[in-house]
Amino acid sequence: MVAVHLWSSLTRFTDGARVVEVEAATVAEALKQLVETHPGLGPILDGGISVVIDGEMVPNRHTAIEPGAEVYLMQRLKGG
Amino acid sequence: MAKDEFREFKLVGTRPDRPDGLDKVTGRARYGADISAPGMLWGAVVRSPHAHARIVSIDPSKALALDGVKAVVTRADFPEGLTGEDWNLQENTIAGERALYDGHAVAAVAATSKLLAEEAARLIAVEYEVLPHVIDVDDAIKPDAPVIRAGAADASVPEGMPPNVVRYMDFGRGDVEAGFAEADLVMERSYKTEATHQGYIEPHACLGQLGADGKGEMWVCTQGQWYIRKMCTAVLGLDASQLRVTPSEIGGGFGGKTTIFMEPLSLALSRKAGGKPVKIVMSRSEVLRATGPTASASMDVKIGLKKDGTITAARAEFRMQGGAFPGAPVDMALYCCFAPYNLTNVAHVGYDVLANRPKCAAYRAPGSPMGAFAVESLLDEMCRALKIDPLQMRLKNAVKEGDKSSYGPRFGSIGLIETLEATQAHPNLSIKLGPNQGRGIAAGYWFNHNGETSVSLAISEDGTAQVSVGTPDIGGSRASIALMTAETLGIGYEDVRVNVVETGALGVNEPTHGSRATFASGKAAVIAAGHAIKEMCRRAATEWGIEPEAVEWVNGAAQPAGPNAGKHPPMTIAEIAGKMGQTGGPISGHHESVPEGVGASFGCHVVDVEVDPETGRTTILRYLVVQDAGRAIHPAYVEGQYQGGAAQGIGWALNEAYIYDDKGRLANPVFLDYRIPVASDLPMIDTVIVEVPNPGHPYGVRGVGETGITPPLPAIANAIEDAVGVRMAHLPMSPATVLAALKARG
Amino acid sequence: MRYHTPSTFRDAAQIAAGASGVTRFLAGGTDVLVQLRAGAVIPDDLIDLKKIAGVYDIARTGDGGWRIGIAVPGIALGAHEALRAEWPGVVEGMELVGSTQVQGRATLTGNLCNGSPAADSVPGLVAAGASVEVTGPDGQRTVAVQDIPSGPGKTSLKPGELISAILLPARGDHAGDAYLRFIPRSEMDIAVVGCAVSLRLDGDTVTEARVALGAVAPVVKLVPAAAQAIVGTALDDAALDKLAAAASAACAPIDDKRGTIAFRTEVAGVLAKRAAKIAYSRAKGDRA
Amino acid sequence: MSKIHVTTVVNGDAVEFLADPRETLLDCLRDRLGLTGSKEGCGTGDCGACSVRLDGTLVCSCLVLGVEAEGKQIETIEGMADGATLHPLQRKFIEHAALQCGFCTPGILVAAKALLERNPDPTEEEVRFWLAGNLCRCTGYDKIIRAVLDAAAEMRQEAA
Repeated sequence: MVAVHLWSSLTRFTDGARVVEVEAATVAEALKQLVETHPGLGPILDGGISVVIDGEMVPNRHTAIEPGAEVYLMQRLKGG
Repeated sequence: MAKDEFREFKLVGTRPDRPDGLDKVTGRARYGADISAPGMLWGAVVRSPHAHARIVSIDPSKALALDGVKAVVTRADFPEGLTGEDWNLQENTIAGERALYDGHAVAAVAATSKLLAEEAARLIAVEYEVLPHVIDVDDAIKPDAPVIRAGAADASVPEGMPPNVVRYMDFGRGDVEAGFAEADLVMERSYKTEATHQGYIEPHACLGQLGADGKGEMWVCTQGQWYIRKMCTAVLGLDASQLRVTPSEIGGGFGGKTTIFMEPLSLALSRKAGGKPVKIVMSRSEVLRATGPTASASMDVKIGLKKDGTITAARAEFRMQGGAFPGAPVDMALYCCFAPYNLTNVAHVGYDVLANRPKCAAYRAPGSPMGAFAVESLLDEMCRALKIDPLQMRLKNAVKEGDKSSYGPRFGSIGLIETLEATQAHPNLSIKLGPNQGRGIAAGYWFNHNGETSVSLAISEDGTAQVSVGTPDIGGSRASIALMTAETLGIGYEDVRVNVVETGALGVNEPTHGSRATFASGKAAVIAAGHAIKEMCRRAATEWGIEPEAVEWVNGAAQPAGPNAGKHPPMTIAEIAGKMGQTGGPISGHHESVPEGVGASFGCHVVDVEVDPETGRTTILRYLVVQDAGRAIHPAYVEGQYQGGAAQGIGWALNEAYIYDDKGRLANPVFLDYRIPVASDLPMIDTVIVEVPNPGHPYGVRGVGETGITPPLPAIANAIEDAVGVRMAHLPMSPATVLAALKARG
Repeated sequence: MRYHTPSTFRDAAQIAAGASGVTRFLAGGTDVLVQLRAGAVIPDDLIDLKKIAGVYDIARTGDGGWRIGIAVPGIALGAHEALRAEWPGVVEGMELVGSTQVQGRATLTGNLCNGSPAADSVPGLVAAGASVEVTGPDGQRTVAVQDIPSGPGKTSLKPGELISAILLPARGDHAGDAYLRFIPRSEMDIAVVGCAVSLRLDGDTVTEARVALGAVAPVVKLVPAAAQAIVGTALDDAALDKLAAAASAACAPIDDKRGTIAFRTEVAGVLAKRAAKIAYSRAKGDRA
Repeated sequence: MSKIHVTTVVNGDAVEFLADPRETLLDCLRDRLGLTGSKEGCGTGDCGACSVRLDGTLVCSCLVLGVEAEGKQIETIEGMADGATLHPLQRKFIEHAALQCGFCTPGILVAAKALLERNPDPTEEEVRFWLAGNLCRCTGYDKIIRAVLDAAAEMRQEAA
């Protein structure tokens, strides 16, 4: 299981849960499962987000997630 | 490649002349407006004089009647049906039903000369029905504010929020109320910052050409040629690969040249004028009225502090307007504002609000300076109240590797503590201050960014190398990429030429933004050089009849790796390259990725000011920037980033602001009244480069471009309080506002 | 746009008098070209005065004063040692107009005719009691500098009239002047407030004074009450406070992008004090 | 609108061009003569990127009409180096990394050269005030000022 940390305002779509457990081996699988279990997250995830695994920004959706990894969803980051 | 291979450097860390220096001191370098084409037309843009107005009609007949006027375009010349950010870009390029801000493009015209195009633009008659407007973020967020765009809110906005709120976010951890209860002092303050402009000296300029067959070319000053391609083709409904975009030299960007403004207009005009190239060069007033200012912000911060300096809890609520479109960097502001501190209880709330202003663009560490202004100001005020040394307080709470960031994920290798310690050790901190003088300190943070990156390297016949990168060189990145490439290949710095290439020459690259050029293109160039080295080792191995694994690359030559590989004299890169036609063909390397391993950069600034108590004027006496660079590849250009960021922050703190009149028109769209710092406003800017190498980069690079703009805003506010005892909570801290605060205190 | 290069002021006046559209005279051009490039004012007739003989001259007049040509740029004014020695306040006012580059072109006459209440060179001229020679189709007249501006961007010159020289009176002994302005930056801004003081001493006592304020009213303002506050005094603290109060009381400014009413009113007094002290010390013989 | 024939000397070379009287000298240099080294950053005389010398006087070429160039001598950034030999200021700007984007650089070099001809030994403050009309947004001016002071020192040594 992988714990995905959401920002609080997304808890509207997850019945109040700030951390959602998913069974996923890759980032893409994790995101897919999130939307399957909580369809309200779909538009947010489609709008563009950043995924951070164990402190590292992971742009590649095929990146593997090790069991027990800490996964954060954040607003999309770039710079000036 | 093991990191430790590069502990001893021949080139990295030296300060050679930049490769484009000669062109840039002789006037030869070609910027956006410096190119012309045979048969070229000039374009000019008609802009709304109203902050908010329905466009009733556009009559171009008088303009078209002039000899030499070749085309006029309006929104009707653009495809319908776009959605999301594509629609936003199209709407910002040229207004549809309504003009949404003063300066919003409404029509454009192409003619045979610049003067004629300007005259024709004046003759295009636009009838407007003026609508109510709103400028200030605190007004725009009111429930009864004029509605900029119904239905613009995204899924993040809960039901029942005011109509101009288009994005909402809240996040955090712990229990802030419990944290406040533990504190010896809890303070809550409100802060405001006004919109500022990146203020690059080169106005936007492009030369676009588009045929009826949908094939086009563009020469343009931009931070990212692929972004120009993607955005222009989206707005015009073209296939991306059919547009070839060549970046000119770029006269500054700071984030403001990562998007499109009049570029699609030049293409649309060209297509309508039978494919003749059309050049559009913005005036300064167009730049200020219609291109990327940053957001303005209204912020509430509450912090709990113990007498021993421990932060027990922190809460931030930020409201930002980023113009008439979603995208104010309120998320980034929240992520960065508490980032230097190791917090257990923290909460963030953010609102992205629409107003009748130009669409904000990225500006150096977007959002971070505003958030830092609020948080670092409040912390300073609280340290003052509890008589705690502000630097010690920061050291006590500073984040280190493995700590959970205020916004969630854990930090990798970071150098905040090293940065604060270097600050503490600096002689500027022990200089005694006189009357009406004060010292201010503040920390700042920026994540840094990676982004899509594609680099190609080729070994020439004589053993020199060329590197093609997709990230325009704004501040010396050619030099740093050449240094890293030459270091890797074991050849001279002068033996490498770094070319910034057009979209046809490489895979997709994100712009030079997010402090990523030296990190991302540099990392890709080093990896590409590694591929070329591997190939050269293979060629030598074949020549020698040994296994490729038995060859190593040392000092620019292949040599047998140990005695078992046989006795062969080293084969230099020039020898291998000279024979490449007979040994298998061209030798090159390339790399494409979104490189992982971005290293964040913390900084700490210390400023000494003097305030004239009779006029409220603040003079910067001394300025110190301390920042973690990971490793400085070309230290002079790292210092340049630090100094330039500080100067922009000083301008933002003291005098820069978008000023609107009561009709919502920008009152100061010229450099005379949009007051960026001039040479006589500033002292020398002292720098300390802290080097905590980033393990995610072969030479340890962290991006350094952005962090430096963040601390000056609060550092100067803190210094002003230290000097004359007034706390400025609204930027800019212009003489009039400081004098008013002094008078109010009595 | 028609471009004219008359060789006499009389010819220039006649071209202007005969023109039916928008007419502009070109001396330094630092305002005219900005307006032209911005499309704010595109003249039908542009009359370049720089081909007229004598327009670059700075000459001593018969009465011991100075006659300054209308095309003398700031940089030439500043380089004229004798003029600077006598009227340092007038010269420093002009030198504050724009950058080094602008100083290469901008002129006293242009700064005056642009009609800005914030014109940096005008308070110094007004405090100095300077006048201008006006040439029109029907001849010449002399007008006090303070009577030229009639409102923001407006002058009292009649159609066809133009300034053909700036005239400074003889300085006389034991006298000094100074101009100070307040701007947010250290350079390159338009004055938020400006103040010029010209005075004469008998021993330590001020016997004559003129105080002029810029950017606090629709036109540059001569403030007799401020002058009265220091005449007969040795510029002691009480006199300086009265001067500041009189200067502030004379202000009728506006709130705009460059400053507030409160700030302009307050700082007018501060600058009046500071400028008076400099003028006083110059009258005592200091050359700073 | 009828154009006016202008004969002038730019960087020592006699040139002629036709100018609309509304065109600035900057427009004429760039668009008529192909001398694009002088830049337009503002068009209002506030940024100095278009700095040139007009009969030796430092001016903003955006505040001069092209027709005013008749019979004058103009010096631009393109004439600053002596053939392949850079002016000391040009060398020092490269050496001190006194440019980042380089857009303001031509104007600053032309202005700094005018300063050093007038005042071979300027103080830091004098350099800062002389260059106050040359905006740079990238560098914070630090390295620019150092480069000018260093070039001045070198030129004084050469002259001695």
